[in-house]
Amino acid sequence: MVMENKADVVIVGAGIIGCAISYYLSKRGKSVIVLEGSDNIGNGGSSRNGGGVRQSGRDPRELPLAMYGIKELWPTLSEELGVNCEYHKEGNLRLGKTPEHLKILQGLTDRAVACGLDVRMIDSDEVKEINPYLSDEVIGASWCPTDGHANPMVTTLAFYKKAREMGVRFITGEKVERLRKVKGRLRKVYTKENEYEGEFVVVAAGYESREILGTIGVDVPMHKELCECLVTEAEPHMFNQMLGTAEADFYGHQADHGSFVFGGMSGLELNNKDCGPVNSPSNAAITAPCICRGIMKYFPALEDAKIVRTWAGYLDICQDGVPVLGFVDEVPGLVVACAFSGHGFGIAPAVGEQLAMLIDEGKTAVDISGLRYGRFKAKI
Amino acid sequence: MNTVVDRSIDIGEFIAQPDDDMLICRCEEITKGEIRKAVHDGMWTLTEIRRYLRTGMGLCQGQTCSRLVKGIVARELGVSPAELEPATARSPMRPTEMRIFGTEEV
Amino acid sequence: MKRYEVIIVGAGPAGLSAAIEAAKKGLKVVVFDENDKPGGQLFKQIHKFFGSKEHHAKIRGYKIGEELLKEAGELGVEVVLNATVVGLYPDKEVNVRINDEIHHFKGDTVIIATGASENMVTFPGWTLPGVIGAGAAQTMMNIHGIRPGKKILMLGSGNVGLVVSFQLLQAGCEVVAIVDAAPRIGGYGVHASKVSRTGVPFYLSHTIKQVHGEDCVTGVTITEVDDHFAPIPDTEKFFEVDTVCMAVGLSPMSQLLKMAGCVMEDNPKRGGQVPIVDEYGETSVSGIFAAGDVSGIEEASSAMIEGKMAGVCVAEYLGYIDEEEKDSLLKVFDADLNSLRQGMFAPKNRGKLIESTEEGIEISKNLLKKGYVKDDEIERFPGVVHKSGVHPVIECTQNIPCNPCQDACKKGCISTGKNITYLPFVKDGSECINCGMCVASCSGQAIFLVNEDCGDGSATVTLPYEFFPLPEVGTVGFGLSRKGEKLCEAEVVSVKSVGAFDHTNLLTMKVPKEYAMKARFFKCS
Amino acid sequence: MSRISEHPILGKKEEGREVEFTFDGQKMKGFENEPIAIALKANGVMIHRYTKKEHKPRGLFCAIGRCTDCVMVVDGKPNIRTCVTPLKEGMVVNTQDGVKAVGM
Repeated sequence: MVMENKADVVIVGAGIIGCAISYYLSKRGKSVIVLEGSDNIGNGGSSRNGGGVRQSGRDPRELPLAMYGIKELWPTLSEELGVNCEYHKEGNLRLGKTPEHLKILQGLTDRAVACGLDVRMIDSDEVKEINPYLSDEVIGASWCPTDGHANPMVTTLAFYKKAREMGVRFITGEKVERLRKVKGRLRKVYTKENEYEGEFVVVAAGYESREILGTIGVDVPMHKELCECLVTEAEPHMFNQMLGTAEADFYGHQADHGSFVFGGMSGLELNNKDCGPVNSPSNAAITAPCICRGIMKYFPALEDAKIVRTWAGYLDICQDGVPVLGFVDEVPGLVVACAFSGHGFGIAPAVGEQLAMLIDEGKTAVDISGLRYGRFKAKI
Repeated sequence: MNTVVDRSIDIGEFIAQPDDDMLICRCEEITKGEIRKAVHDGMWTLTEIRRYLRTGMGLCQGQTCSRLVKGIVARELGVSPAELEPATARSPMRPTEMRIFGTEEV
Repeated sequence: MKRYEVIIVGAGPAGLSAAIEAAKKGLKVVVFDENDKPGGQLFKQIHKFFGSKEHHAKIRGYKIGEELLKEAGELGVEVVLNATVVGLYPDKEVNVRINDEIHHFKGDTVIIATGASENMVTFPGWTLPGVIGAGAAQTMMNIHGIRPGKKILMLGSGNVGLVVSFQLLQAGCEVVAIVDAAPRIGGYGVHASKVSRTGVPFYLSHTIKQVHGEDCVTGVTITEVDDHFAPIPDTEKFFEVDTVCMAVGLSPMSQLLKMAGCVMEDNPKRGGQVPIVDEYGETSVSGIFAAGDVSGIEEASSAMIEGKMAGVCVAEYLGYIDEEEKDSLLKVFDADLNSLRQGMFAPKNRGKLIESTEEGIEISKNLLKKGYVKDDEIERFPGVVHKSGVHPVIECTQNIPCNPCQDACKKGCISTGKNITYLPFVKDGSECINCGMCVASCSGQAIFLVNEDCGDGSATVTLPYEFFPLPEVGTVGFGLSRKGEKLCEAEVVSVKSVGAFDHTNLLTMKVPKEYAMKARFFKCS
Repeated sequence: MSRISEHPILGKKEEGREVEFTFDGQKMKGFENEPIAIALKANGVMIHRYTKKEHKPRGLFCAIGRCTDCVMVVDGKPNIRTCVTPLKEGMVVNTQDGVKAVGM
């Protein structure tokens, strides 16, 4: 049987963004084909990140999406998708140990407050009250009580599972090589063996979006950076907050399973040797030990927690640190959702829902105009 | 491997089997039935199964169960186990205390 | 960062052999092993190895381990124990946990010789305390000196299952049965026979239906299976046991190679996930080699040769020897490896039903199904002859690459012919002096010295005996058949234990002469 | 007694110093530097832990530090592989329940 390779929307990339868009489109009655270059759903950043569902520390341009998602979508997501995404909305602590740290945190806090976010600076006593396991050296933190975390691997696969049940056609191992306009509109997507056609084509392929978009003359200024995570054995339950530090030594949380998931970098990433393919980069030998030292500075109680696994993933870092989302005026039919710069997971449901709306209705409920493709200009 | 797989191909309904309650992943206590069900939920690769269910993500990192899980998934999909790519090997190869992992002699 | 010319991971037979060969050529070698003792699984192998002299035949595994360690030490190989390699990173960077630190090393070359891990099968109750791997049983009794249990059922009739069953008996445990879902015994017939003659029953085409117990194992029910491994109703058998031991195969422990980005394949013939290597073990990543079980499950004997090959290749890779020297060395190792890979258990014959020997003699079906050759079948094999006076009876009925028996006899009575796998026979006109060296040197414990007629209505049978307590001369007990059934009264008339026998005691029993060709074990009454 | 006093091939084993340790509050004896699991086995202990989800008993399985089924709480630290951790004088060994010591 030859399947019709046509749908209302063809999505390139089955990460959490592609899966979420496909689910919300399908809810709106659209037919969708999702093409994934690797063999696994959610193989890039979607399954390699630290699971933060944060608003604090966000750029004002993407903050509305983050706030919208946490208010409207995350609380009922597990129920909606029929899979426990392990979502916890129990706050984010960004920790500081020096006056310089507090200065950084104060700056972040001031900007967020200006955007209407409930975030404030707290002193060491209050930090200890929220999380008694932290080092006595912590002198303060920024505290956003409505932030939280979820399980990124499960959430990605939950979107996939639900979308698949609703009839979205997912094809893995189908690497997109070229996009093509037909009669004034981007319609066609070519892989090595096959071609696909849609009224809209969404490119949500992480860093690889750049090469794919290049085939239609669109360039998103981004680079890739290797970030690494580690996970410990299950430990007795300690806390439910998401954690970070002023100096970004590490970030992470304790999962429902009991294990701690922490991410971080060595500081050498920008010029580090290429660690291999986008879908299975190897760890750098020095990074996980560095993350461990970062954690122990704040969490001496975890020094005996045993690490069972480490992994690496590429961030698709945009020139200005926020994603590129939405229509590209010069190429009708094209929708871009990439360059999430390492904070795409938390906003993924909102991005999925809003881009589905954009495709269906031509407009969004949340203002994403600051994230449009055409924003990049020379400095002078 | 990168072979084109259409995830909407019909692999049949999930039919309960008498040994579905057999424990397969000893560390994370995942049963055969849960693994079979996950395949019908669309998890067709060992990597997806592992991320969805946590099989092989416990203390032993799949030393004991990876071969068993592979067999179950292959049977459910009607393919040979050799066709299924095993999940990636991750360091550290043995559980290692954070205190030790963070103490380096370069 | 500290750099070595070659870093070897795993101090088992392959790793140590590689280290020795590389060090001989002048390389600076380090071997890391996560265990507190080197030798890998060799120190658990207390049986005598098969093969020929070059393969350390008739030497017990743990002694081979001692020899390898001594040689490596003399050559200046640095063996670092309690050193867990936690990762193999780009640029051949090896992270090793030593004591409470992670050490970073680089290797110009890396040889991965991490061996294998045990496979498991599932059945209700398989997670109960008391269900253990065969490797665990070996570790407990042969390394730590403790019995895994009192009454044990063994699942798996491959060489591991058979050898470990025998070791359990030696440790003083009771083995209630050896069970395998396959229709035929997977390991060497001689290994099966030495277990069988002590009275352990074999249940082929059987599987475990359930292991019983609340807190730990109290019993096990097995059931017969049909050709499709489906249980046959009403064939259940119950055994009261405290331990169930699983010996259902091994898988290469190749995770480090996968992490290093070596191209891997799933190859059932090699036992699972293995690196794709050239004929001398180099992987797709230049300078990373694999040797031993990690690149395909075989025997310790072949692992040692593969290790030597990798050692020589590394020496050439780093310019210590030229290509010509490498090729001439590899040619010798190739020949050794080939001679090991002969016979009916060769890798190429895995899974095949072989019905007759290379000499054209029909294989004993009972041996494959029940673990022993029947009285009426044994006569057709060339080692079984009848003569007056004491003479060897060689109950070796399958073609395996092994020939210590022919070297053992100073009188030249025994020969395997031109091929190492041929069945040994007793030469015409040869004169047995009853020295017993053939009995003690047979790794399969398949040689007996028999005097079929002592002139007083009795016969004597001398058999290898590796159990405690050792019966004393004058002890009266029973002669057991090849199946382990009581045949007749028997009296111990001689017990010989000399250094050259290497712990294989020679027990001679006197039996009524009609049992001369039937009684093959002695049991105290 | 499950210790093999004399083995037909390996002879008599050289044991370390006899040391005392406690298992779930009970005093026991073993040999210094042998794996904790072996000392427990010699004392007849089969159950090392109860699992987190199903609360099922587990014990020694692979005996070489791979399967991690034999983990216990040793000197207050959970998930210690008792089959490869050497016994020391005065060690406090507890049956593990999920990720904690039983009764904690």
